[in-house]
Amino acid sequence: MKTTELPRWASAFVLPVLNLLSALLVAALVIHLLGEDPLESLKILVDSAIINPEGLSYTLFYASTFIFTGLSVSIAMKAGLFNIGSEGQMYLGGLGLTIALLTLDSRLPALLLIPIAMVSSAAFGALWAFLPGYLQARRGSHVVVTTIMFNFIAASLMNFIIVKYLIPAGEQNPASRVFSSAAEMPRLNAWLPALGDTPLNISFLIAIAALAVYGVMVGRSAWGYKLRATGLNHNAAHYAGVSISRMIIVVMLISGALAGLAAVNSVMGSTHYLSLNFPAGAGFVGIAIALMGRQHPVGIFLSAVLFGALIQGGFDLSLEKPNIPQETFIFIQGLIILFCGAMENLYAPAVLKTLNLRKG
Amino acid sequence: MQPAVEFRNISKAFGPVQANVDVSFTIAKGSIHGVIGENGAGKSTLMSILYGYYRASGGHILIDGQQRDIRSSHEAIALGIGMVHQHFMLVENFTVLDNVMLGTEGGFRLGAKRAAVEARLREICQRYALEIDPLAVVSDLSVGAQQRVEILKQIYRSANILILDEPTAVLTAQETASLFEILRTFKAQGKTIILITHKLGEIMEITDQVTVMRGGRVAGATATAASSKEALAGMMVGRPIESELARAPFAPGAPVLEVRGLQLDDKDKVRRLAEIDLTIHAGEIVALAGVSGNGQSELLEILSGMRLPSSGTVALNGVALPFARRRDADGLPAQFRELGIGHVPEDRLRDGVIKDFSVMQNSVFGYQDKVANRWGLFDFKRIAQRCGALIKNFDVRPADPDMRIGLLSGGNQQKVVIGREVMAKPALLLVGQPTRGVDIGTIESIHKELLKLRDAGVAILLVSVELEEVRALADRIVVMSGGRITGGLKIEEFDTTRIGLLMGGMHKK
Amino acid sequence: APIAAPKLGIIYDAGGKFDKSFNQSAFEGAERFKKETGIKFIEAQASSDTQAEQVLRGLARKKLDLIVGVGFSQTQAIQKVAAEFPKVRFVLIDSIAKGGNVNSIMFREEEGSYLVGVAAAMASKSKKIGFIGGMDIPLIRAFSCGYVQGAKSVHPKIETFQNMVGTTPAAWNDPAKGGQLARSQFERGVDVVFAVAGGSGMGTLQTAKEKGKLGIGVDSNQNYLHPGTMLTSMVKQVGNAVYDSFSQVKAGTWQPGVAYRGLKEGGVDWVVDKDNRALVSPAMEKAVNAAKAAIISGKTKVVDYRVAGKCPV
Amino acid sequence: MDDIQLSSIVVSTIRNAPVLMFAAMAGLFAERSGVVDIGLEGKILASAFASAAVAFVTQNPWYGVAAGMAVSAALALLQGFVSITQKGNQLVGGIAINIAMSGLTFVLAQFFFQQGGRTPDLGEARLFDIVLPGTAALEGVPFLGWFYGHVIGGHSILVYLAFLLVPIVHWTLYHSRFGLRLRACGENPHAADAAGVSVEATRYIAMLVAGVLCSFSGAYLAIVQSGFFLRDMSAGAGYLALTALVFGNWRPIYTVLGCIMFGFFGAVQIQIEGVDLPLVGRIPGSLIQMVPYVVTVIVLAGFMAKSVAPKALGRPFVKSR
Ligand SMILES: Nc1ncnc2c1ncn2[C@@H]1O[C@H](COP(=O)(O)OP(=O)(O)OP(=O)(O)O)[C@@H](O)[C@H]1O
Ligand SMILES: Nc1ncnc2c1ncn2[C@@H]1O[C@H](COP(=O)(O)OP(=O)(O)OP(=O)(O)O)[C@@H](O)[C@H]1O
Ligand SMILES: [Mg+2]
Ligand SMILES: [Mg+2]
Repeated sequence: MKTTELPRWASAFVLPVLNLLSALLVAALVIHLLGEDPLESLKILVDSAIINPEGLSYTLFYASTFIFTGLSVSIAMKAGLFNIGSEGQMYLGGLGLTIALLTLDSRLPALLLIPIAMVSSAAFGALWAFLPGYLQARRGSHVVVTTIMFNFIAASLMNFIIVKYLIPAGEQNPASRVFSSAAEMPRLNAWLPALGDTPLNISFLIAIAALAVYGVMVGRSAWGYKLRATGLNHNAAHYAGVSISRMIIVVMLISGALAGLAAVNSVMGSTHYLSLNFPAGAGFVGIAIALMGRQHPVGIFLSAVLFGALIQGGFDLSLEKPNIPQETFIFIQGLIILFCGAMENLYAPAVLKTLNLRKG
Repeated sequence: MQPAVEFRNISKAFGPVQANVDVSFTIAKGSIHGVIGENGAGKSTLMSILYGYYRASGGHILIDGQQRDIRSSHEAIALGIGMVHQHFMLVENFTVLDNVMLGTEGGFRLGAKRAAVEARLREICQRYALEIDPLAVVSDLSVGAQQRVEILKQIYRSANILILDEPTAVLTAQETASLFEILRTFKAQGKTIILITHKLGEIMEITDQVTVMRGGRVAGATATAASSKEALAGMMVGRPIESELARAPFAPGAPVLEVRGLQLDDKDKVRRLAEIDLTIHAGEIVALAGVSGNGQSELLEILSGMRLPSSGTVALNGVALPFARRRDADGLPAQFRELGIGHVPEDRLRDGVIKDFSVMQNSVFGYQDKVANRWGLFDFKRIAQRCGALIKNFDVRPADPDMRIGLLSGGNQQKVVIGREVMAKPALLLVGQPTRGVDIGTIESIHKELLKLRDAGVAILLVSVELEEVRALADRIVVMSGGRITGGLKIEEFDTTRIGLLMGGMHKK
Repeated sequence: APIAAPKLGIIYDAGGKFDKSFNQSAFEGAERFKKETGIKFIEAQASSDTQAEQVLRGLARKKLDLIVGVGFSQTQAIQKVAAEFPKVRFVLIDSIAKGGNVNSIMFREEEGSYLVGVAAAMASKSKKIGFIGGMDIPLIRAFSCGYVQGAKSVHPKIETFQNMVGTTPAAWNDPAKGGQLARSQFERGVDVVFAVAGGSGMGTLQTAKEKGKLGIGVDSNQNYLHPGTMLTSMVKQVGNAVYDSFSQVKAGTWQPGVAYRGLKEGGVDWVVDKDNRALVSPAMEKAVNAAKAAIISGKTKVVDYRVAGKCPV
Repeated sequence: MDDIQLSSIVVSTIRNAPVLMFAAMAGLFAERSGVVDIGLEGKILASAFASAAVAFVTQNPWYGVAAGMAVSAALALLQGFVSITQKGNQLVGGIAINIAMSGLTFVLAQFFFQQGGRTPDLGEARLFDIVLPGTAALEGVPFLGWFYGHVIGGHSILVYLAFLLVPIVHWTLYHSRFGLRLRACGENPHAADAAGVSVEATRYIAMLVAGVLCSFSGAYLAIVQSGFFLRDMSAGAGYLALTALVFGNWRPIYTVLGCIMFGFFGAVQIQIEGVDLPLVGRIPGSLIQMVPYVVTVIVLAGFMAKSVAPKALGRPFVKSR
């Protein structure tokens, strides 16, 4: 009999690979038009993002942040909430850990300091997500709109706080002071020197753990079941005994906390001070990752690594090929999201036909 | 005479499901042609192919003797085919007028046309006694009125071949009668009508010819006059249907549910329920009869915890239900279920299942916390066992626990819901319209299950607009009208006229 | 010791080397050096703080002799990487980083702004002058504070209007808003506006031209943008700083530490050229040059907003 | 307090609003047909670049407007292909376009003009403000002079287009066949389909209209307000337009009021920056900039709690149960 649906292996691997190739093909065309050799560029990209251990380690460093923002967007999406506010929540998370560190970093050892800072960043992120969640649950205001607004508000608020209160006297850069070394996330190159001198730190391991917890919570627990039911059908979820408004608020708190935790990798793992606009779009990348990874832990991981690789590889490539500015990779990110996320079934009919032909 | 429609070897597959297999039959011009069959027999699919909604994977359709390739509903409409779907195809926030005009606007500017169409609609409504205000917004209309809008649409478009897919599933007896009046007028005008229904009485009453479908194929065809309800039922299900179901003698136990002075005011301070007093005993089925929209749904919602009453008390086994001092009903159904109240909701797709979940996932819907271990994690083995038992005991077809429940036919979805609630062993079961849109074979098995439950000592509150069903199941009948209980009678006193009067709000002093 | 062919690097900040102001000026200084000596340099851009560190480290690892970081956003990164690579020399522009191998170059923006403030006050007929900043940060406040001090030294009662384009880095790239702010200030009577807002300032100066008001450019000499309505530009000789640093390494005279470049050092200045000659009256030129001399001699002290975080006027 | 001038606020508001109005009306068409248009931002940016680049090269603003229109319409059709034909996730498609355009416009601008992702100044190739006849004569007359010269007159032709479009859009939506079909497709595409309306065709046309409308937003930014293209110059206008749409409950007039409200806050903010206000004193600029967003949240939470989106919004039309 002819198959009318693609087997799992085809839809899980063949289609994404074909889509990725299409995106890269369009990207290659653009690179060619810019006057560079696409194949050589790809080689440089892959070399510096994946093959070179230090590059790989940078890739994973960026991915760690993206896993958190991707999880933040994913969990809300599972409940049917489109949280565009991870960017602002991450920004506020940075404020949370900064406040904790500025008051405690000279007094506490790393073992206490780091967990406290993490809790504080999660709490601030959650707090920033609470109001949109509350308004959605109790007042029915669209979380999409309120979180967009909260991003704008966060930007202004953080600017105000940093410029007014956090810049150390006599400094130019609108940023907090550098934290004490106790506040630095332990780096993985301490155990694996091959990783080179990169900021890859235990946040990466925490991110992996978070993915696992997310997978179990959403896929295998009664709570996750209620969460998904809420996302799919409010009426039915209410019938099933889910407290919808509580669910919405709780999910937004978790989502905000995850976004807040994304700040830990950026701030405590790398720069060691709070700077203006440090999330640099990681919250928005989180949306792309959640959508492309279909809110599945493995998918989130793979897309986070892909985006990390693009940032790292693209960066090195633009150093070597001045004709290819870094912005090219923003464009390529968009293409990948378009092909892998929105046109995921572009090749499904063709693949199906091929499979059926082979069967005769 | 040339047949109006001829199906030749129509086949249609959805993935592995063969919805239609080699279907061939003809429909005579100017006749009312019944199509019956179990849930999932392929009736709606066949009609959707005729209406251009689906494309057949094989076979041809002839309209008035001409082979036609109908690729869209637009083309079907051009051929004079009209269809009233199982689920209404109305834009809810449009006026009746705009719904009728949609697709037949007659020009880019609506302005002047609107007035002309409105006048024409008023004229049609008068002629066919349709009682619809063309300027009313559809969402404000009752189900019956929405049905009339669908008919109005077809009259306005002067469809020559009219397909009606289960038009009476949601209608009251009176509404059905007036619909049939219109169908007879159509027939007199020479129009051809295809009527799908699960109610054999209606088939006997109005059709000229019947085609019976089973498993996607034509299982038989006959002139209505030459057949009987029993014979048709046998052809449909492949076995005889018992007309009278066995039940233990009426022996009610202690009162399980006691409702006292229940009132409900909605957001706009309109009183939806007034002074409801109701007692249901163990081992008793109380049927709540009435024209839909008279407060039955609200009462069911309150008793299941989905909605808070404005005042009054409800006790289950002598203990007051915990809705006092709550701001909203969020999460309350879980508590009620915990206390032993099962609930088969009236609208299964809206409330009772998650369409995108599998049958297995839906089999624990509402009971998700019961099948989790103390860490809150699911015990998948136990769930699979439970679901396997449900599929077996309630004959869910296809017996595939991993199938998306949205792909099941309505009857089979209903079996999953009822099975789930029954298997939870409730003390009180609230059942809303358990057999709406369900075929007679399945109706029989659902009725059997409910009676078995009653015999086991469960108190059951049944809300149904089908008097046939009420008669088959109830020990006691309570009639509601305008949010009040207008009267009650024992099953021995069953009397259609009296119930009709009570439904109309006539109190017997 | 002199190095015949030093290996040089320059890292621009988020604005990029074609920003028509700050980074571009640095780029031009480096180009000038290249043209004169034939010595090439490596370029890179750091779009975020995390990246700044990565780029710096990447270049430092190539064993360069000198790396110039353009812009205060590289402060912490330079401090950190400089400690890791003691053999590499670093130059940081616009901010101070600690380290025995770092030379921090600061400009006295308040002094240059003072001069254009004097010019603005004299050019203004309405005695209302405006200032439009990009992002609301101390550096930009330092510009506006110096500008107002200069203006008030001419007319103590002069009215000043100040607006910032925004609070995120997008504020440097919003010419529409820059124009809108200018328009609003003009409607309130302003007739001279000083734009310190990167790309957004383009909108400001453009609007000034349309409305027949005067604009003052910043960082590079922007007089050529709209000859006839550009009163002057307050230049910040970032290019000279880069050129000098490169030359010092080549000559072996490079020194770490903190260098302030004000009027005296030729780090900041105002510009009179063919594009604005007609707008600068002899009296104005005299007054500005007098102010300049007074500041250089120390007779006039211009308060730096950044020292106490506030402006006296 | 006298520093705050109402007249200036009014004029600024009129100038601020069109960017949002064009985009919001574009979004109105897309979303009323059932396609979520979170890709407004990308389309604005792309058309801003195309308009500026072509206007500069040809030195003719109208060629610029046409180019912006073509590019934005092409993107809208791509979005349509993703959402309608491919039945993909509409939010993903839109966000992908936003991200891709943010990168591509920079790369192209850099490639062609070598000015750091900027186009050269348009100079004479800009659209200039229209001065109504008699403006000069009335200039001295109190109020009337201002009103005639600066409120009614003194704007670019695109400003007039923006305001002229409001009744046209309203009429199209509520009094034309296309509008009826459009709304039906956004509410219940199955009903529209059963009535013989092609859901796909209607949605494609809606996207095309959205693309064209949105292009004016970009053209306005580039060749009216700024006089050149600059990377990411849309600065969130697309998202703000979407907010106005929600704010206006997907109705043209309320949506436009939302846009005007945002324009108004922008204008007020310019005015109160650095001014000593009674009671509160001088408010820092960064806090003033929060005001429109905070007000939006309050309004949405308060008396506009229930906004009703088109029912089928975001859902691809699939014939199945
Ligand atoms: N879009 C679809 N995708 C997959 N399967 C479908 C689809 N539509 C119908 N089916 C399957 O095709 C078969 C026939 O369905 P159909 O709706 O035609 O039955 P029916 O006779 O109308 O049933 P009912 O009496 O419940 O209305 C069923 O098994 C159903 O599950
Ligand atoms: N069935 C109809 N017949 C005639 N005119 C109609 C009909 N339906 C709507 N209209 C006209 O359409 C217009 C819009 O209707 P309505 O007031 O419901 O829109 P709205 O949602 O308030 O939108 P907005 O305020 O943005 O215009 C009205 O002018 C109304 O006269
Ligand atoms: Mg059917
Ligand atoms: Mg109205």
